[in-house]
Amino acid sequence: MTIAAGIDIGTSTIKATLFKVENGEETWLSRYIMRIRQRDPLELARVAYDAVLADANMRPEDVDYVATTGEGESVPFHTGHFYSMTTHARGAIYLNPDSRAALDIGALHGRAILIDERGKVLSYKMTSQCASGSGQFLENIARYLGIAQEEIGSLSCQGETPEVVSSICAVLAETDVINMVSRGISTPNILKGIHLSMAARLTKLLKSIGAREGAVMVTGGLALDSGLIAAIEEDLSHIKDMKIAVRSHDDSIYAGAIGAALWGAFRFEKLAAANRVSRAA
Amino acid sequence: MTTVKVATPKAAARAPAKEVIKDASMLKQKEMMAAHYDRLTSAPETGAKVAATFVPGNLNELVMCFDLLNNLPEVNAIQNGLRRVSGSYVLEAEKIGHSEDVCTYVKSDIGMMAKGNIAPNGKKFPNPDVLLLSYTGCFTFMKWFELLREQYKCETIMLHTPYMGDGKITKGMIDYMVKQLREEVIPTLERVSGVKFDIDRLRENLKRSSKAEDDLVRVLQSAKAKPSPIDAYFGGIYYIGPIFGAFRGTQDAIDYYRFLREEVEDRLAKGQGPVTPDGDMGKEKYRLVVEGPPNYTSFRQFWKMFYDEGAVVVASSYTKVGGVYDFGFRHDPSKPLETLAEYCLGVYTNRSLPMRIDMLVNYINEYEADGLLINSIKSCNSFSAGQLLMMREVEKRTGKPAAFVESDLVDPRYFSAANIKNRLESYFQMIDQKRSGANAAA
Amino acid sequence: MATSLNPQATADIVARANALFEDLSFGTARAWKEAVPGRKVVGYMPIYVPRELIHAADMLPLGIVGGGDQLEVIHGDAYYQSYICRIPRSTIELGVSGRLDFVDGMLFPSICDVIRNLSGMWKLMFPKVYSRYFDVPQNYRDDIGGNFYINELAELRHDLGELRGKPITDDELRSSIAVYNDNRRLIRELYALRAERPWQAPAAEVYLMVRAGLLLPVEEHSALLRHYLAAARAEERPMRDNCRVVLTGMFCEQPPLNLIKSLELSGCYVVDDDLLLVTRWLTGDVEIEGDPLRNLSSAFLHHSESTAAKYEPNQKEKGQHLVRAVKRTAAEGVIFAAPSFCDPALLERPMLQHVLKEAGIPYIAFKYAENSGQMQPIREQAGTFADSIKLWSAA
Amino acid sequence: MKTFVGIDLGSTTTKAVLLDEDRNPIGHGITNSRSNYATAARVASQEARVDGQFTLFRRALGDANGVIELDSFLGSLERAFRLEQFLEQLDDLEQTCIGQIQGERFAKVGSGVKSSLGEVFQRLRKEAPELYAPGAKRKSDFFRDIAGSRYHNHAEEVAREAGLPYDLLLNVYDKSIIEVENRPPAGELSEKFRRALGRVLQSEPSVKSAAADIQKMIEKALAVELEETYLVGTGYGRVTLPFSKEHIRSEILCHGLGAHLMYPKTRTVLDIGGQDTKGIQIDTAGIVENFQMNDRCAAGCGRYLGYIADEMNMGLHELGPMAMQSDKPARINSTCTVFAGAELRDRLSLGEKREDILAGLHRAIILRAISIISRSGGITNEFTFTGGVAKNEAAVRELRKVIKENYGDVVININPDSIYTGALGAAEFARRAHFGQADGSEQ
Ligand SMILES: Nc1ncnc2c1ncn2[C@@H]1O[C@H](COP(=O)(O)OP(=O)(O)O)[C@@H](O)[C@H]1O
Ligand SMILES: Nc1ncnc2c1ncn2[C@@H]1O[C@H](COP(=O)(O)OP(=O)(O)O)[C@@H](O)[C@H]1O
Ligand code: SF4
Ligand code: SF4
Ligand code: SF4
Repeated sequence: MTIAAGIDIGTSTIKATLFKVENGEETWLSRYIMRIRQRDPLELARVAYDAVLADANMRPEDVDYVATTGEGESVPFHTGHFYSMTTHARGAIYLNPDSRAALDIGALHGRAILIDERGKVLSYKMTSQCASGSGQFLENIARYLGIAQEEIGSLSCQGETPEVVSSICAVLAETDVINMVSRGISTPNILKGIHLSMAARLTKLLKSIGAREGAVMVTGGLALDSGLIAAIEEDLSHIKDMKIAVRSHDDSIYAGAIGAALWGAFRFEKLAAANRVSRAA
Repeated sequence: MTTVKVATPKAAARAPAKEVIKDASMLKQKEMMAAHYDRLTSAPETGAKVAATFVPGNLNELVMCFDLLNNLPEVNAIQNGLRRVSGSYVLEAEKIGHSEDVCTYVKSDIGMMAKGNIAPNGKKFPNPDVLLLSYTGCFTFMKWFELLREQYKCETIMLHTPYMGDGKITKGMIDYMVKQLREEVIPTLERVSGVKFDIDRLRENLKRSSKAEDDLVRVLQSAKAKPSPIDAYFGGIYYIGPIFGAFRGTQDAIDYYRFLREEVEDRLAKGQGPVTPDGDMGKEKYRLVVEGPPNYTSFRQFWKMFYDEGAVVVASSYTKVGGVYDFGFRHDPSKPLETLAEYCLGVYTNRSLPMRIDMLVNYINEYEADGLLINSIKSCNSFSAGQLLMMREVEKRTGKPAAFVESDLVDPRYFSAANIKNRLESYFQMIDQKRSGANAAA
Repeated sequence: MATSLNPQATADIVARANALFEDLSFGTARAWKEAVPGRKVVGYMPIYVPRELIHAADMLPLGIVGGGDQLEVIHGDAYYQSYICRIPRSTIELGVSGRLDFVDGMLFPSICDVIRNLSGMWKLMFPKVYSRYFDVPQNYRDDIGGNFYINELAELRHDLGELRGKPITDDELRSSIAVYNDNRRLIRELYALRAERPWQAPAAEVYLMVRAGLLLPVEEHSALLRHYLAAARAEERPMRDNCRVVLTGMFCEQPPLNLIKSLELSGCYVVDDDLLLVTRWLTGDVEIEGDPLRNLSSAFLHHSESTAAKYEPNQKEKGQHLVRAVKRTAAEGVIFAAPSFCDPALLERPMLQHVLKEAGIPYIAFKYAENSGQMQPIREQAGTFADSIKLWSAA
Repeated sequence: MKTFVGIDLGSTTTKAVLLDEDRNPIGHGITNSRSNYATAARVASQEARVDGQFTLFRRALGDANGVIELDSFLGSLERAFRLEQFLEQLDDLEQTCIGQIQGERFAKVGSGVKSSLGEVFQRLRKEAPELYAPGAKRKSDFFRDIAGSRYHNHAEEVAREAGLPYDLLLNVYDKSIIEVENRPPAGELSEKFRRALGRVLQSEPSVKSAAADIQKMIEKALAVELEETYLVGTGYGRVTLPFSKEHIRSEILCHGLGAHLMYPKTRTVLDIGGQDTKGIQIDTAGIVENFQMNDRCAAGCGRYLGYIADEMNMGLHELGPMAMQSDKPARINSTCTVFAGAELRDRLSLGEKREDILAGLHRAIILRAISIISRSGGITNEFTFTGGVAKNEAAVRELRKVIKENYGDVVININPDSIYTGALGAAEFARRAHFGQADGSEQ
């Protein structure tokens, strides 16, 4: 039996999971999520770790491997670090074994990851250095429009004549949106327009990694945004040679942390087999 | 585009606003273009062979010697821009792995291929039998044809044009090019086409070129008049179509340019201004020189921002990308290969930056322009890298104000109408204010 | 050389190279020039210029590859739109801020439209400095491209002779070729050492050592390389569980040193790259006997590196140089790192990727700028690449 | 009396200036640009009138100077007036919030929300006078920001006490504020002045004795009608304004002219606004000779500071002072507005000091601005810095440094009213238009 923890430090939220792996069977013991507002993420990592332990009634010495991911390279108590795309790929497979691609959409970046059935990263592509069309941007717009995060999705789905956001720049797009409000464009149509333009970018990523068929698992915080998911589906439906089913999961936001824990367990077992065991601190 | 109603210049004044106004020369040109696309797309049936090649460094006279049809990917990209399909092509190319940062002409072409290679007439383009990589003034062309070669796996011929870095054409350059023509280009074209090279045929073609070139120059220089009977940028782009494309060296081109010249001279005699898509332009208020290519995806919207304000472009550098003729160069049948080399070397973007500045300064002075406008194109390093210095230098030397706007040739994402309009308006108001300031002082 | 018996610690040698690298005012070159009245310095930009000619005229060839991430660009941005790469603007900054005021000539090789146009800008902005666009042929036949190239070389030779006040003789040229042959051999040795044992010669160190060659007189640089080679071989360093990669696309604008370091930190040993190509452009020795210009031309035409700035006449050969580099260095993958807005590197990339795919070599790609501050995305991509090679490799 | 109004519809703020016939600015008004430009324009010009009223009061009370401490009296009057305004808007906000929670989304949480809201607003009202106490520092001048930040604080507490999700209360606010902002300001100004006057007279014994006189003079001033003789609009939002072409001038011209009016010797103007940066060269008559603007990327504009302030949970007014505490600015390379937040966090986690990072960010903005000026032709004496960012002392410090290093000794003008430069230029164009110089030139 192996107990492994995964801690995913994102740009806006921190996520932690605890897993038990026994004879290839994976059991999710506990989870924790928290927004990083003002506090030092490394401090929060500790908080999150303690929380998952407490929740599963465990002590630090029970844990075999603490794996970090995201921006967690410098967490002092980790056993090993895996990079986000490695962990999101694994998380996507855990959440849906049929996934052949993961689309991780977080606060600042979007990444498309092509994977095989074992969760191996075959290729990937990230959005560029410019922050346009990120989750952060959507969040700002939502606040401006006075809608709660959970409402974005359902509102967007009501949009029938979406208004195209032409600006590539997130800052200028914000002004575009303000202009739309003044032109009396309805909130659903604005949101849908934003979602469609984000979706176009994301499907471009998917296409460029060579995702052509099978399921794509959306991971990261924006997986919960049903409007975005619908927009991605819509955009994909216009592309002839891409037969992709878009999937999301209530636990998608944990994908990185799940992947980290599972890779941690995998690595631990591999090392144990090679007799190079080193326990988590 | 085929559905728009068309009116002759006379009917223009009466035409309702929505109709696109075209003068007779434009109609003639449209026919020529349509015929050319039909020739191309019916190549599989007619058995004609096709050479793809570029506008700057276009060797149409030579290509015709081998009975090859000339297909120019840049012209196709322009058509796709005007027909507003280039955006989706560019996106397609990006989806298959091209960077967002690179020239969108290339991506529009690659995307068009990926989406079935459909010509403006709705039929499929034939695959080229040979890629004639005769290019000048831009490195991207080389990559462009390497990419096409990868796709079509066809014969590719390189004709390298050295850059006029020191502002002069040396004998070494001409020798190098003539030798490439003689020993690489011509033998390969013979092999691909199965037609033997006949230098007299080339001479004939060249002779026809120079005739049309004479008339083109007359047309472009008519803009020295006040008011100018033409717009030498937005209108100019139509005027250069045949000669920069597949018609230089043909009788068609001679006919077209004679016809065009007469039309323009008629307007000139009557003291008329240019014809715009909305009919005759109102009073000429500003005369501009423009540097840089236009935006094709919002071409009319862009143009409207000018003619609505009474701004006419009297000279532009873009109308020199396929050959600079207004300083005396003509294709010379008496030295056929040398003249082709000289033509390639002298193309606008193959001229050093100081030469380009000299040209613009000269235009501002000779055409009595109010200033310089630079439309900086995101795609095109060849044009754009250095334009900000050009702007300074031109201002310094002419004392005339310059303005700078940014867009792209065929990528609609880079055309921000509000932004450009804002700058243009400010620019025109600034010219006004300066004038009235000058009047007040006087 | 006797000193090789007593190798300095690598750290000292690297510190010297690093100091050269960080000196944005080119103090060493200035000092070289001041040491003897009449000495002249000729700057050049990437990718390749025949430094032998400059050396033969008793001048110091000074490699100028932008300003890196430590230069504050104040004026440079005024000359370039945001969609043009960084290197020309930081180069202009170096010029406008007087950091290059001791340079007597500038060469702008044929690499792309940006540097090509920069040559004209330089003529306008610094009219007192000799500056030349150094064109190279895209035709590789001796009797066509070769003749053109010899012509270009002869013109440059003539101009440099004028600048010196005395023509360059054939013998001067021959001895310069010999000196550079020696330097090229040492650099090949350095690359071979790193390919064999990358932990002994970390990429950032190798970069600094080669970079020093752009700033120092060649003889001094060769001595430095000898020291480093001896020291690096002697020092025992821990080997990490990293994968081995070839870096490509960095032939012009240089990445920040931090980026190179980040790659190794996130699990990738760099075993080959195309940084600072001028030092390795010619892949073998240049013939010394005979007409030196013809020899330089022949080396250029037949024994030079492939890059995006060069036309590949043979479709089958396209990209094979990269496959060969991977094989030669036993690399496990390729990282395409290109400067943002670099048309040559970015347009070339898909073609190279197709070739790698065909050859079954994994790769990743990202963009950078010489002043990129955020290494996080880069670490992440390189790290994921390393993760996947490590987790799924045979072990 | 005749007044000439200039309105500068910026991307973040809308400014109005009122000029009298003799070209004296008698009133300035500012509001944040919101989704409804027409409202923003109306609010700003109303604010300018309010300010104009104070100028009239000052003129009217001029004689009473000596009897009362004029400046301090007018200060009290203004604060009292602002407080009145604030309370009025607070009421509106509360009503709107209550309206919001009738919706189904909140139904399940039940009456808890309503009573919590009541509690929040009670606390807000209670502390309101403190916000307008003499010498009090406010985070911003706008209702959205002031009420917002206080609301957040109270809501967090109240939510904790009531066991409600904080996000819920936040959302109610977000939903309501946009409506409140977009409601044209409620009517009668004179009444508000009278109420404010009442407050002052009651609370400040020193002026009691002169109360009757003061009241009379104020009434007289209130009786003067500020007639809107001619109006010119400019700025980012001008195309969406219901003004006809004669009433619109490009913001470049307005900034040039405005700077010229403030400092007649100005030759170079830098304007850093919310999402654009302009470098303008003008001649001795204030006529624009050349200009450059940032390209389509908004990196390095004022909005950048806004993002940073949000990111650090600070007010815009507080950024500058904090950055001033640094003497070793960090070198920031990404000026992308959105990424700056990420870089900020990156660096904080690497242990760099907040002050240094902030100072670095300010420097980054200035460097970008300098390159734009440099595009427009460099800096010629005298130099005037305008736009909202000119209010930021850290930005100003970096600007001075960079100019000194690169252009030597140059007179640098920064007006406390710099944010109104564009509106001032527009008002002058309005004045000239009225007096028959249609092209805006001076005689
Ligand atoms: N229910 C939701 N609907 C829409 N967006 C959401 C939802 N929940 C979280 N998000 C968004 O997800 C993002 C955080 O996602 P995450 O993958 O954790 O990012 P990171 O790892 O970069 O912190 C935030 O931008 C947030 O706005
Ligand atoms: N008091 C202040 N302190 C610091 N910065 C300020 C202040 N007021 C405004 N700003 C800055 O000025 C910017 C708005 O400037 P403004 O000239 O009004 O722009 P615009 O005309 O585009 O609306 C804001 O984004 C903010 O960064
Ligand atoms: S365009 Fe906008 S989002 Fe992109 S880099 Fe510039 S400021 Fe950032
Ligand atoms: S870079 Fe410019 S000249 Fe070259 S292909 Fe593109 S648009 Fe044409
Ligand atoms: S980085 Fe690329 S685009 Fe820029 S100058 Fe170098 S080769 Fe040209």
